[in-house]
Amino acid sequence: MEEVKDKIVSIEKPELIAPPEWKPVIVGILCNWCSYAGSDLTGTSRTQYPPNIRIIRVPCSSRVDPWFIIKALQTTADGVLISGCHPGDCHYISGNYYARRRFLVTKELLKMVGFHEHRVQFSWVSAAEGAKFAQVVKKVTEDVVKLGPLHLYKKENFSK
Amino acid sequence: MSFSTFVTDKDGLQKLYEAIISKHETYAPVEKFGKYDYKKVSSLKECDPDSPIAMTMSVKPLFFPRASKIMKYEATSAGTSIHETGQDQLSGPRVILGVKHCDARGLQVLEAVNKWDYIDSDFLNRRANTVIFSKRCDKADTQCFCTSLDYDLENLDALDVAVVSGPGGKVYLQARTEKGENFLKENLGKESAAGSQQALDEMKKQYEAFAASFRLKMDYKDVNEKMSKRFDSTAYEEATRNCVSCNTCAFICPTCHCFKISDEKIKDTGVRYKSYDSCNNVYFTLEAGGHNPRPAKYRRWRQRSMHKFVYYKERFGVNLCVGCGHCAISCPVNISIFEVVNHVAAAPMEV
Amino acid sequence: MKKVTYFPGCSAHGTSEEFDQTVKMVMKTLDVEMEEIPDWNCCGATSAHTMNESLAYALPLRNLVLAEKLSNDTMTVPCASCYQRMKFTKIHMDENPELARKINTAVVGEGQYQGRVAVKSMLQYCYEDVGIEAIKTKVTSPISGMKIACYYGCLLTRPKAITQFDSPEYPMSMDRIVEALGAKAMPFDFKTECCGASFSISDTDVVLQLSGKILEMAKESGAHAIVVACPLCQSNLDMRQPDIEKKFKVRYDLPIFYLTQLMAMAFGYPKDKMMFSKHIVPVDGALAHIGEVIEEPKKTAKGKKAVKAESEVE
Amino acid sequence: MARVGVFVCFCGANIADFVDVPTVVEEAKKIREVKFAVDYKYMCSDPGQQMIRDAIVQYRLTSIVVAACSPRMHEKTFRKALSDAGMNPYLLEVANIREHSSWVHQKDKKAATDKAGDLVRMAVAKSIANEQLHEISVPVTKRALVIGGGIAGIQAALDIADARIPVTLVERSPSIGGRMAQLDETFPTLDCSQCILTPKMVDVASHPFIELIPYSEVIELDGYVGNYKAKIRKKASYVNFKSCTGCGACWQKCPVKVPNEYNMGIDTRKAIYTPFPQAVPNKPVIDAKHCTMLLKGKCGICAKFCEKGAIDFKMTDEVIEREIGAVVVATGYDLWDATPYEEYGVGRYKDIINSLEFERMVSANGPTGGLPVRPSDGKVPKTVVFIKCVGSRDKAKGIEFCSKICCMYTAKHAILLHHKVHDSRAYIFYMDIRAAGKGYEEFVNRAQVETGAVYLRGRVSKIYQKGEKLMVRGEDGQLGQEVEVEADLVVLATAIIPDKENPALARLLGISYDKYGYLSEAHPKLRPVETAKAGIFLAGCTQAPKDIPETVAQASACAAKVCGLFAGDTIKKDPMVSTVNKDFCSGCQNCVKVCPYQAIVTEDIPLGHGAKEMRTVAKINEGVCQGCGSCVAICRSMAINLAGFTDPQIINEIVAI
Amino acid sequence: MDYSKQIQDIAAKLFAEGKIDVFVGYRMNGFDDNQVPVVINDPKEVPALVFTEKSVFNLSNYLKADHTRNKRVGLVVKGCDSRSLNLLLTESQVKRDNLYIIGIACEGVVDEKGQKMQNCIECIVPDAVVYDEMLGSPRGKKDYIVNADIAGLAVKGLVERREYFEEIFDNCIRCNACRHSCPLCYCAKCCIDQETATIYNGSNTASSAFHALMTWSLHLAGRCVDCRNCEKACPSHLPRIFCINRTRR
Repeated sequence: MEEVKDKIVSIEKPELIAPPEWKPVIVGILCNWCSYAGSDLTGTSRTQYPPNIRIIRVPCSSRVDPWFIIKALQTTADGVLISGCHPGDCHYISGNYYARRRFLVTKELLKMVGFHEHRVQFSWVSAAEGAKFAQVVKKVTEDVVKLGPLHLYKKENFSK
Repeated sequence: MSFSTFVTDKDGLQKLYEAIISKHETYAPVEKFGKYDYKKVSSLKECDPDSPIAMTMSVKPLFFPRASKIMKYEATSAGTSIHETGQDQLSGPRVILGVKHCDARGLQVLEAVNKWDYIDSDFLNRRANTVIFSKRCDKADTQCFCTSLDYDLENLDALDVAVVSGPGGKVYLQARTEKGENFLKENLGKESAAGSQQALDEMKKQYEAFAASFRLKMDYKDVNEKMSKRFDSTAYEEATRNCVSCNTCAFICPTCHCFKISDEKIKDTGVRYKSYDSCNNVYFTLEAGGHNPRPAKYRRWRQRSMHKFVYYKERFGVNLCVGCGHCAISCPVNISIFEVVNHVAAAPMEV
Repeated sequence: MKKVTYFPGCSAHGTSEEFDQTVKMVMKTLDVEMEEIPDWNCCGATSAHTMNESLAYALPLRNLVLAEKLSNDTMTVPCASCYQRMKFTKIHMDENPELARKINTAVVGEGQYQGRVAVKSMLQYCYEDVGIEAIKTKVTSPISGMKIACYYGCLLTRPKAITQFDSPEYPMSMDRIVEALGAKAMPFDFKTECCGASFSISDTDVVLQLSGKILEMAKESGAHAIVVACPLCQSNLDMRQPDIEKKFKVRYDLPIFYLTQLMAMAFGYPKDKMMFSKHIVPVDGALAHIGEVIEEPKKTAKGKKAVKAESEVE
Repeated sequence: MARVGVFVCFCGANIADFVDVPTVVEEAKKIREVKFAVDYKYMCSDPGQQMIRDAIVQYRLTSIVVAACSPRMHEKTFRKALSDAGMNPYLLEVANIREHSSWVHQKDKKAATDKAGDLVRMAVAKSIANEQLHEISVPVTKRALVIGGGIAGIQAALDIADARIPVTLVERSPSIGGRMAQLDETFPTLDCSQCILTPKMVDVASHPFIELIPYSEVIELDGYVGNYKAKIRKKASYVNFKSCTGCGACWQKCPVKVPNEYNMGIDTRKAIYTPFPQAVPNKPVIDAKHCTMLLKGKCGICAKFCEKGAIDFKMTDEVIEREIGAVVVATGYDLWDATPYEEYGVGRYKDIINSLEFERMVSANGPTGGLPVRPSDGKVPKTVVFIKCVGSRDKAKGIEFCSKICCMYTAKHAILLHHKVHDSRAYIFYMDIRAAGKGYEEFVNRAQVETGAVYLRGRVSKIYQKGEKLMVRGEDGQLGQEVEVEADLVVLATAIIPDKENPALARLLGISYDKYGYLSEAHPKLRPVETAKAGIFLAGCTQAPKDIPETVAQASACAAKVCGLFAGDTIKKDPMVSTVNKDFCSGCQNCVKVCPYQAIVTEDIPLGHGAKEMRTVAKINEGVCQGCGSCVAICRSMAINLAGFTDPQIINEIVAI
Repeated sequence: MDYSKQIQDIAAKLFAEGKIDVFVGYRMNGFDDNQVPVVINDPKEVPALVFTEKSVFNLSNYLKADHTRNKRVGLVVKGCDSRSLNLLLTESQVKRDNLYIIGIACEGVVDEKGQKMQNCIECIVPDAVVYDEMLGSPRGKKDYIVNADIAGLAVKGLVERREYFEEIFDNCIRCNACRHSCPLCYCAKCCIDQETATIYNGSNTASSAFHALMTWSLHLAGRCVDCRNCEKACPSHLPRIFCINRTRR
């Protein structure tokens, strides 16, 4: 039996250079009514964006538990994008306001413990903003590529 | 069989330590946030083998890690394949400096359960390949009661080399096992050999002074006997009412060995872990159907106390508690298992 | 004692010298110390802003940077054109630090622009920083009896996004100051109408038409004089008045005062200090009205607003 | 163990051109739980659906993943396929490999294929945690509440009531009728507004299924679709409607004069008044803000003259409660205040009026007896300038949107002016003429030809007074010239804005509104009548500017929706709602605070099995819950889960990437 | 600051009047001058009660335990303790009617070495905010001081902060003592112990510690009252308070 010596191998380690084959994985959690619809519109209008994002649909950005962000960063993601309706446009009246407050705290905390603020990004994309969604994804992807892979200990343990 | 005793002074000991560290894979207490934990060291400067007992964590994780991988597996439609885990980094030959006597006794006690129905070869290997340097304390801490238990602390053979301070800055190194004997011979010059009666006398004197410094003393046999008859005593409830069930006692105990198994899976790959559990946890041995055998705090305390002082003794002939007092020191509300068992023993018999 | 940075601009040292002089007199009475920017330069109002954007920013920026070297928080500019250029530059520099950095390289020798100093026109400074009440207390010889049309011109309140002062269409700040001096500010619809100053040289006919309209409406309102706070307005309305009268065969006889001239008069300065001699249209006719009692016009027939106002018991 | 079937769609070439579909299928087959994976040209087609149905039976599948277009597109289709095969429809997951992969990564087939594989894997992982869900049915109270008694509210109430469903109609003012009752004639047919409206008003009053509560406001709405409870505050009218005969002696004698709202303040009414002669109910009310008796305790003349003794100064506000199943909101519109148009001198010149004031003037029962006059001197105007788009289509000063009806009513005004003052001339400044509607273009042509109205395409830049006249200076865009019109009267077609109480009402009802205050429909195209809150519908100008026919159509649509909702005894509802695991709930009640629908209440349950001691836990009313998941994320104990989007489902997705 | 006598009197009176079933206070630990919490349900034990500047532990933690739930409890609270008690009240965990609260106008407590605790130096509301009876003279509200350590950490670079926290996560043994000693962690079953939702369901790894501590921080964001029960309980002496205070809103 191997002792688990999974020191937290760098949350952000600039000295670790990404291997050439590395491609970032970005988890996108989108609200069903605005941002998911917006991302559909991006597709319908054939606006191209980097293929690194994996989209998860939730009913409302307020459904997003900060847990998801932490889990994503710990398991599969190099970056997380959360997107909901514009403030005031929430399908569920006030959900995105709660979400916004919660994300501010989450972001603050992640920044405190040493994550680069570009790892987790939030945006407001409406159902009509297909082009904006593509821009947002592009920006997030570029930011994460600049930061390099997120070597959170967990992945080390699971690598084959 | 008797082993040799060597004499040196403080500088000599430092030099010996340095030599060991440079030659062998060495672990020693390293301070972090005011608490000492055993870590691999590369120089004497980073560690303190004389760390205060109250501030030092148990050495147990070097033999029974807080978490270890049992196996890795991959589950696909082709079936489930099991992969070996990585090399056990704790199984190689190594030396541990600054172990406390009680702590070392803990390892010895644990050997019994690890050799029992399932033979935990990892634990045994790690022990077999380790040379333990243990300094006998000069003074007991407020919560220590190691001398009151069922083992001979003076001549403890759970450790390989005992370091005992003598008068005038003398330091005696006494081998207690063959492994220790060989190790000392390899690493010490002949000039320091000293098997004289004077040395033994001075060591005896040091022990007596040490034994006299204890605040906590008890009659082990009496307590053990009385406890086994007071299973239903309400004294448990009284003594542990202010416990906050925080688990700390079990996690820092040198002899607690309950563990839980957990799986963590990402994509197709999973890892099975073995990690510490604590009987003070509400969910300890919670059954899948929802039944909790020990929902009340005092029942978990009873389990803990009985296991430490009665059950283990019954099954393996040794007392599980080694009297190190770590639990009482770390307890946020200073509950001492010493007080609990004595309180129970002193309680009237249930009719 | 307030202190304020003063950017006179070229006209104050030329055509509108009387403006400059009266501003200084008025400010002294109002307990404001004026500190002229040392080594100020052209604001670029004439043609720079239509020819070269960078230059249009750089010229005022140098003045702004120089102004920041003085300790005052506010810079006041009498000339409306200068004011417009300064404020325009300031707003754009503050909104776009990147641009500010770029433009600043042109005047790097003078220092770094910080955006510390507020830019205000003389009118704005009197209205906002000094205040109507303070002006009222200084009035010793009110100019009551005069009916005055206040003409703001195009640059003092427009565009709103730049000037951030008063209403762009129907401003009232100057009217209120004039009333504070004791005169009657007449309702005047052409307060911010174009006077055609930009065509002053190239197409005088346009000026005559536009300025003529302003004069006509001022006369219509019953005013004895027009008051302005801009050298260009003054020169256009004053200097072109005889031409306009000749062209449209009318007689307006409306002297064009600077606001500060009237203020100085009300503050008790002697008439000969006002440099009225520089005016084309004689001022005496208008000034003769001082002291007259103005009768309130009788109420017109009951309009709907009157009915709307209050409930009443029969 | 889960047995998942994966169905990958080519979507013709839409997916297959940019994603290597067979590879995706092969990848899916590697997943442990996947027992069957296949591709097909069009999964949504009948044969495609048949494949799913067959595979469910043949491979004993426990959940289905369809990799195709967006779930927003065909989720319903595939769910139906599942239920046809006897499987719970909510065991379906859709991997969106078209909008999210093939269409957006057209330049990199490998990356798109990889991504599609990941999306399928995520969907499979999620589907493993899917649970069988069942539609929720909620009982219905068959009574509708209509808020607002204008033409929209009247029409909706009548249509619903005609279906033998009881309606409660709440109107803020003393009489129903609304804005339409203020109009003289209506475009494009010029039939008299009163003549077509009043019969409907009378119908409302006499309809056995309509309960009319005038002079009242909705102050509270609790509950959820089918089960609302409304509180209505009936303002004290100080007149006992039962004994009042509507004779009018009271208001004739009342000495207090108050600006008349019905006539836009052009003339006065009394402190006790009926808004207009045809009011329904035709009973006077006392305006407590102006009545001297109520203010100072002196007067009481009306009471002296009332033969029936119907005046009761001690009357107080009354709160009426009604249990209802659906709500129609029809609060109508207001006119934008044009004061920001300083260059027009709005507020300075009395002879600048707005269209509704003009409408009242030309109305036969109006304050001037149907003749337009100048408010300043009472003279009949000969030259009238109409300015359209004042505040509308003006981002800088007013509102960005087009108010829609101004083009038509201004044309109507030109015609009416011509009818009333034959020697008059109308000048109309316009930006565009938007006359889309049956007979509308013809109507505008008629105004131009018949009345000689001068249509000037351009904005007015300034209005100033010259003598008695108002000089309107504008641009004639067609000539490219500046024009000045010497006008006697200027009429501004100011923008139409929603009732200023709309935001407050929206908050009270729990529905959303836009930045202008218009109440928001659920979908601008496909659900223009519903709101995001089930069971609340919108009619008329409360949703957007509309003319009368459109308002009536929408009102009738509301009625159809309400009748549809009430067709059965229960309402079916999406099962994606939150549920509380009471064992884990610690009763902190944070969820109660965040729920936007007040769907969470608390209940007391025994501390343990058979224990007498109680503890408080949250309880979700699944009828109210709309499934946003706010409560799930706020719950620290993780005691709440949202069906269809549970934590295990989402975590599974994250981990499967 | 010694209110031992008063507290003994009050407790005795409450027991005598039958107003409480349980009293939660402090007693001497019996061997040195430090104190431990004591839960009394027998009036005879009342004379053991003490209160001095050594009364460190936040007693509102005991209100979430079984033997005080639905019982009438008398307890002693300092400023910080009362704030957490207040939160328990607003989050409906205890019923105000069941409590008899002795509030202390706290002058700050000292640690085992006799040094004033850092949180006491930075405390802005030293007086109990909810009480039935107040001991000592209220000291009023003080100005907010940013925690010196947090302020120090905040100005550090990303990498330094990351290294600092890596140490914390690596040294955490995941005993969850912090959670159990926190008065605001009262959940019936902590989310990180729930099998359904977590992939870190019990392994004592650093990643699991990261996960647990981050979650803990998020759940206490804006709620932490800075009583430092967690720090007192931590066997590894980890300064995890940083996590929390930083996200306080």
